[in-house]
Amino acid sequence: MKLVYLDNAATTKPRQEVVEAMLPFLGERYGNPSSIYSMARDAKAALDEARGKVAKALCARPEEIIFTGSGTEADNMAIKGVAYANSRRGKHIITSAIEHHAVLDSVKRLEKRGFQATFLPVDSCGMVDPKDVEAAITDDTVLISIMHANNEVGTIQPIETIAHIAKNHGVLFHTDAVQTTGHIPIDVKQLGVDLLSLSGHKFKGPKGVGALWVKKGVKVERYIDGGGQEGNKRAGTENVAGIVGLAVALELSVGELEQETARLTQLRDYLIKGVRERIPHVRLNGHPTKRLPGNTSFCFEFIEGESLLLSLDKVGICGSSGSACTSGSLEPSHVLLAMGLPHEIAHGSLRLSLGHETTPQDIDYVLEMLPGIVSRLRAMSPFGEEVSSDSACPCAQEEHSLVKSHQF
Amino acid sequence: MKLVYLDNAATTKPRQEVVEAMLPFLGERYGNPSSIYSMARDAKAALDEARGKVAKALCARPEEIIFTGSGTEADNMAIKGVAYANSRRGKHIITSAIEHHAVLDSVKRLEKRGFQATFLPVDSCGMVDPKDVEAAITDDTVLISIMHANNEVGTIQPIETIAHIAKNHGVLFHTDAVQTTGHIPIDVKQLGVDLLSLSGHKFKGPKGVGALWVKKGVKVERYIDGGGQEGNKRAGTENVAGIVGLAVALELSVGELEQETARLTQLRDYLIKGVRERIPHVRLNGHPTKRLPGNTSFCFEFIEGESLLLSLDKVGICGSSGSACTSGSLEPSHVLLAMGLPHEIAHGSLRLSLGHETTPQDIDYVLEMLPGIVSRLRAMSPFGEEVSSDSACPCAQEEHSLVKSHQF
Amino acid sequence: MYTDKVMDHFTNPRNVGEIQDADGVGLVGNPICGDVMKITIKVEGGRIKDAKFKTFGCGAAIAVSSMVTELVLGKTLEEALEISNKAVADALGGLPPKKMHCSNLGADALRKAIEDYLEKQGKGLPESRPDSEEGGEDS
Amino acid sequence: MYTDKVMDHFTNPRNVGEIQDADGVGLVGNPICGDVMKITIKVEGGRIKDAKFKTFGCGAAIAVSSMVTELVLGKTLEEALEISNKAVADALGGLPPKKMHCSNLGADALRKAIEDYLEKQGKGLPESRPDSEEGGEDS
Ligand SMILES: Cc1ncc(COP(=O)(O)O)c(C=O)c1O
Ligand SMILES: Cc1ncc(COP(=O)(O)O)c(C=O)c1O
Repeated sequence: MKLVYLDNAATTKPRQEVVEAMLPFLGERYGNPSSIYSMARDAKAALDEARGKVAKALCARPEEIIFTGSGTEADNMAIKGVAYANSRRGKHIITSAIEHHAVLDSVKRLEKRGFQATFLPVDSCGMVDPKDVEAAITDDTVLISIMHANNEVGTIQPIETIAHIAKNHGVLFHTDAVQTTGHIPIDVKQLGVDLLSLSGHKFKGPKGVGALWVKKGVKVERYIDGGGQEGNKRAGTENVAGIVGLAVALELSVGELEQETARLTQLRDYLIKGVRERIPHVRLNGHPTKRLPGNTSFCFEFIEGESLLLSLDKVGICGSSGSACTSGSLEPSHVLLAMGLPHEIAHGSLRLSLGHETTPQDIDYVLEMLPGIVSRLRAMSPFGEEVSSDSACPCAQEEHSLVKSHQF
Repeated sequence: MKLVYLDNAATTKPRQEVVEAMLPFLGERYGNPSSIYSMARDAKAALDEARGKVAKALCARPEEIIFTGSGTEADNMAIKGVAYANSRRGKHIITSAIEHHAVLDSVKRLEKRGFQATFLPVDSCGMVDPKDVEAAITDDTVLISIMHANNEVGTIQPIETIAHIAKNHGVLFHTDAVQTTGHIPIDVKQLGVDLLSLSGHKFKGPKGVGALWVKKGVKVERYIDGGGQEGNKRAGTENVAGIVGLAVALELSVGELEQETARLTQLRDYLIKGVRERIPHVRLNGHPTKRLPGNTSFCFEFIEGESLLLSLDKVGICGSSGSACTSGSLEPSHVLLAMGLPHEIAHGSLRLSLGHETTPQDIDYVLEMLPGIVSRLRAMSPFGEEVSSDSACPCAQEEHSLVKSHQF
Repeated sequence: MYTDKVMDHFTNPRNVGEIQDADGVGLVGNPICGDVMKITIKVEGGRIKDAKFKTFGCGAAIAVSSMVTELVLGKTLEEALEISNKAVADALGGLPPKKMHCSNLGADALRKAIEDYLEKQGKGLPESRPDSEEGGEDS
Repeated sequence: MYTDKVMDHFTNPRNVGEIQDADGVGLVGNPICGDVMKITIKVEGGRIKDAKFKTFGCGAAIAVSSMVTELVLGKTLEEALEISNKAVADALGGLPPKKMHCSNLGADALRKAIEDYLEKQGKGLPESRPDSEEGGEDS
C-alpha cells in the first residue's frame, strides 16, 4: 500500500547521510569523550565538530550550545535552570497558553515550588500579542518563554518583538524553537532571545537528542547533575552518535532551507486549498500566512479526530490530531481550546505536516481520499443530519447552537 | 598499532547485534511511538518489547521500567524524584562518599533545596558498612542511595543487607547499578531495593540511553516534564533506536553472564598478579574478591595518573585514572580519598577495566609494556630517588613520611 | 492499541444509520467530551427486531456502537437490558484502559432506547438492571 | 587536548635528570596537588650552561619542565629570569585552560633554582622580575 507520511511535525525520518554519519560512533569510534586516550579524543573532536555545526546554523558560538537528551529536556533545563539560577531577581514567569507541554509542565512544576506564572492567551489564529507580554511583566518577572512556532497549528510568533520587550524590561527570554529549527531561518542574535531549544528528530535527525542554546553570560543552573560533561552544564555520558547525527541533519536542513521553504509552502497551500474546495464545514486552524511551511491543521466539524486518523491510516496516510504527545489522551488540544474553538470542534482536528519527502502526488492522494473518509464518518455522526451542504465555514456561534439543539 | 581497550567501565563498544537491531529505527521504522497510525504503533511495539526484555533481565515487571537519556538522568530522577514525591515523610537522605557524581551531585543539589544529607564513609577496600547505614537513619530519613558496585575500584557493596535495613526502617532504597547491570546477576526482588538505575553503554549498548526501575507503588515525581511518554513518568520523544539497542545489549549480556564472569575474573586476577609481580610500589585499590569481574584499579606510587595514561596511549593501551568523568579534572578521585589514600598516592591511580573483547594476549601486552612505562616515569620523578627497590606494598604512613621529607 | 475485532467493527461498522419510525431512541454522551451515541430500535413481540446507531466519537466509540447493535438483535428486552458496557468491551476483545470510561457507552445508549420505548408504551422498566457503572472497573 | 609540541616534549622530554653538583636547585609544587618540579642548574660566566628537571605530574607538567630547561640553555641569568610561565606555555603551542594554573610551574622552578644559586653566591636578585602570576590569565 502507498504510504503517505504527513506527520513530520511529530517526527521525521533520519536522512541517509545522518545515519551514515552516526554509524562510526556506534562502531569503531565508540570512545567516551571524557577519556584521554586517542580513541576518546576522537569522539571528543566529533562532539566539538557537531557543536560547531549547530552553532553555525544558529549564528551562535560553539561554547553556547549544550546538548541534551531531547527537546523536552532542553525546555525543562531552560525554564527551571533559569528560574533557579536567577530566583533572586524574581519568581514570576510568563509563558503562553499554547506552549508545548514540555514548557507548560515545567512552568507548572515551578508553580509548585514557589514561583508564580502567567499563561498568556492567544487570538483565534494562535498568535500571542506582544502587548499582553509587556502588560504581564512585573518587577518580579525573571523569565518569559514563548515558542517560536506552535507545533499543532503552525503559527509563527512575533519573537523579535517580544524579545525586544523582554530586553527593555531586563527579563530573560527563552524560545522553544523545536518546530522551527531547520525549517525557518534562525539567527539568535537577530531574534534577540537569551535561550533557545531544539530537537534533532524534527529536522531529519535522530530521536533522543536535543540542544539548548544559552547566550554567553546568561546564568542557567545545571539540570542533570553529575559529571563535568558539556562544560559542566549537563551531566551524563554524551550520546555521541546522536549528537553527530543531529548536527549533520541540521547542517543539511539549513543548507536547503530556502528551496524547501518555497517548495513546502506551495504544497501546503495547495493542500489547504484542495481540502477547502472539496470538503464542507472545515476550518483551517492557525494563521493563514504566518505559519510553518509544512504545517496544515484543520477541524472537520461533526466528526472526531481519532476516527479520522484511523480511517486515514487504513489508506496509508499518517497524520495526527493535536500533538503526538497528547494523541493518547481524550482531552482535545489545549492549543485549539486556547484559540477559542469549542470542545466539540476541537475534537475534530487533523494536522497534516509536510516534510522533505512529501511530493505533489502525496497531496493529490490525500485530496482524493480525504473527502470520502470525512463524508463516511459524517454519515455515521448523529450531528450529520442537521448539516446543510453549505460549504461556507460556519463560525463558532453556529456550532454552539447546533450542539445546544441536542441539549447536552 | 595494536589497540588494547581496557576502559570498559567508562564505555563499551556496541555489539554488532545491537547496531543491527537499532538501524531499522533510524530508517524505515521511524514512527513516533505516541502517534496512532500503524507505523507509529510499530515503534510503540518495539518499545514495549524492549521494556519487556529489560524487565526480564532484572526480574521485574515491564511497567516498572522507565527509559531515560542516560544512567546519570536515571540517578537524578531516582534521587530528586523520590525526595520530592515523599518529602512529607522526611527530608534526610543517606548516601555514601564514593557514589558516582550523578548521585553525589543530585544529593548536593537537594541540600541546597532544604534537604539534609549524610555521606557515609567507606573502609580501605571501599566498602560501606551496613551498620553505619543503620546508625545514620533518623525519623526524617526518606531515602538511602548506595551504589551496587563502584565504578573506579570495583567494590561490590552489601546491597541486600542494606536494603533489609532500609525496609525495616520504612526508608526507600535506591541503588545505582550502572556498573553491575549486565555484569553481575541482578534480581531486584532478591536485592530488595526500591529503585535501580542502569545505563546502556556500560554493557555494549549505545550511549545516551538508560533506565530507572521503580518498584510498583513507589512514588517518584516526574523529573523531565512534558508529554505523557513512559507512562507519564518521563517526558520527551523516546529514543526508540537507543532503547531497542539497550534492551538487545542487556539481553545478550545477561545471556552470557555466567561464562563472561568466569572468563573475566580469571583474566582480571591474572592481570593483578602480573602487575604486582612485575612492578614495585604498587597497590591494588578496592576489595580483593568482592569486586567487579572486569575491574582492576592500581596506584603506582611516585608517578601521576595522567602521564601514565598518556604513555599507555602511546603504545595503544586505553585505560583511565579515576573515572572518565573526572579525568579532565585535577582533583584526585574522591573515591580513593574516601578510602583513605593520601592525595599524592591517589594521583597515581590507573583503572584498567576488562570487557567482552579482552583477550589473554591483551593482558600479556599490558604486562609487557606497563613495567617499562612505570619505570621511565619514576625515573623522571623527583620522588624516585628515595625509593628503595623493596617491592613490598608501602603503607599510607610510609608514604606520608616520604612526602613530608620534602617539606611540602 | 486496538484489537483486530475493534478495528473490524470500526472499519466495517454494522447497523449504521437511524430507524426513521423507531420505537425507541437512546442518546448518550457529550460532544464536549468527544463521544455521542444515538441508538434507535424497532421492537416486535418483546424482542429487538432492528437496531441502528449513529456515533460521533473515536474508534472505540464507533466499534462499541456497532458491537452493541449486533449483540442486541433478536434479544428480548430483558436480555437486552442485561448487556453491560463491560460485556460489549469483552465482545470486542477488550479496549484500552483509557477508553473504558469515556467511549464505552453503547450499552447505556441501548438502555436509554429501551427505556424510551417502554416509556412510550407507558410501561416501567423490568426489574433486573445491570450494573451500568461496571464498564469502567478495570481501567 | 594537548598540542603536538606538548606531546613531543612529554614523549621525548629533554634534559631529564638531576645535576649532581648543581649550582642551583629549584623545587616547586605540591604532591597533594599532583605536580612537583625540581630543576637543577649549572651556571658558568653568568650564563646557564646546563639545566635538568625531575617532575612528578601530568603530561603538561612534564612537557613544561622539558621546555623550560630547553629554553633556558645558554641564557644569561637576567634573560632566564624573564622567562614567564606563559612564555613556556606559548612555546609549547598553548596548554588547556585547566592546566595553565596548576601544571605550568616550569618558570617558577627555574626562578627558584636561580634564586638558590644567587643566594649561595651571596648575591641578591637582579632588578627585573617577570610577572609570575601571568601564566593563568587566559583560563
Ligand atoms: C556508577 C555509575 N553511575 C552513573 C554513571 C552515569 O551513567 P551515564 O554515563 O549513562 O550518564 C556511571 C558512568 O558514567 C557510573 O559508572
Ligand atoms: C514545540 C515543541 N517543543 C518541544 C517538543 C519536545 O521535543 P522532543 O520530542 O525532542 O522531546 C516538541 C515535540 O515533541 C515540540 O513540537
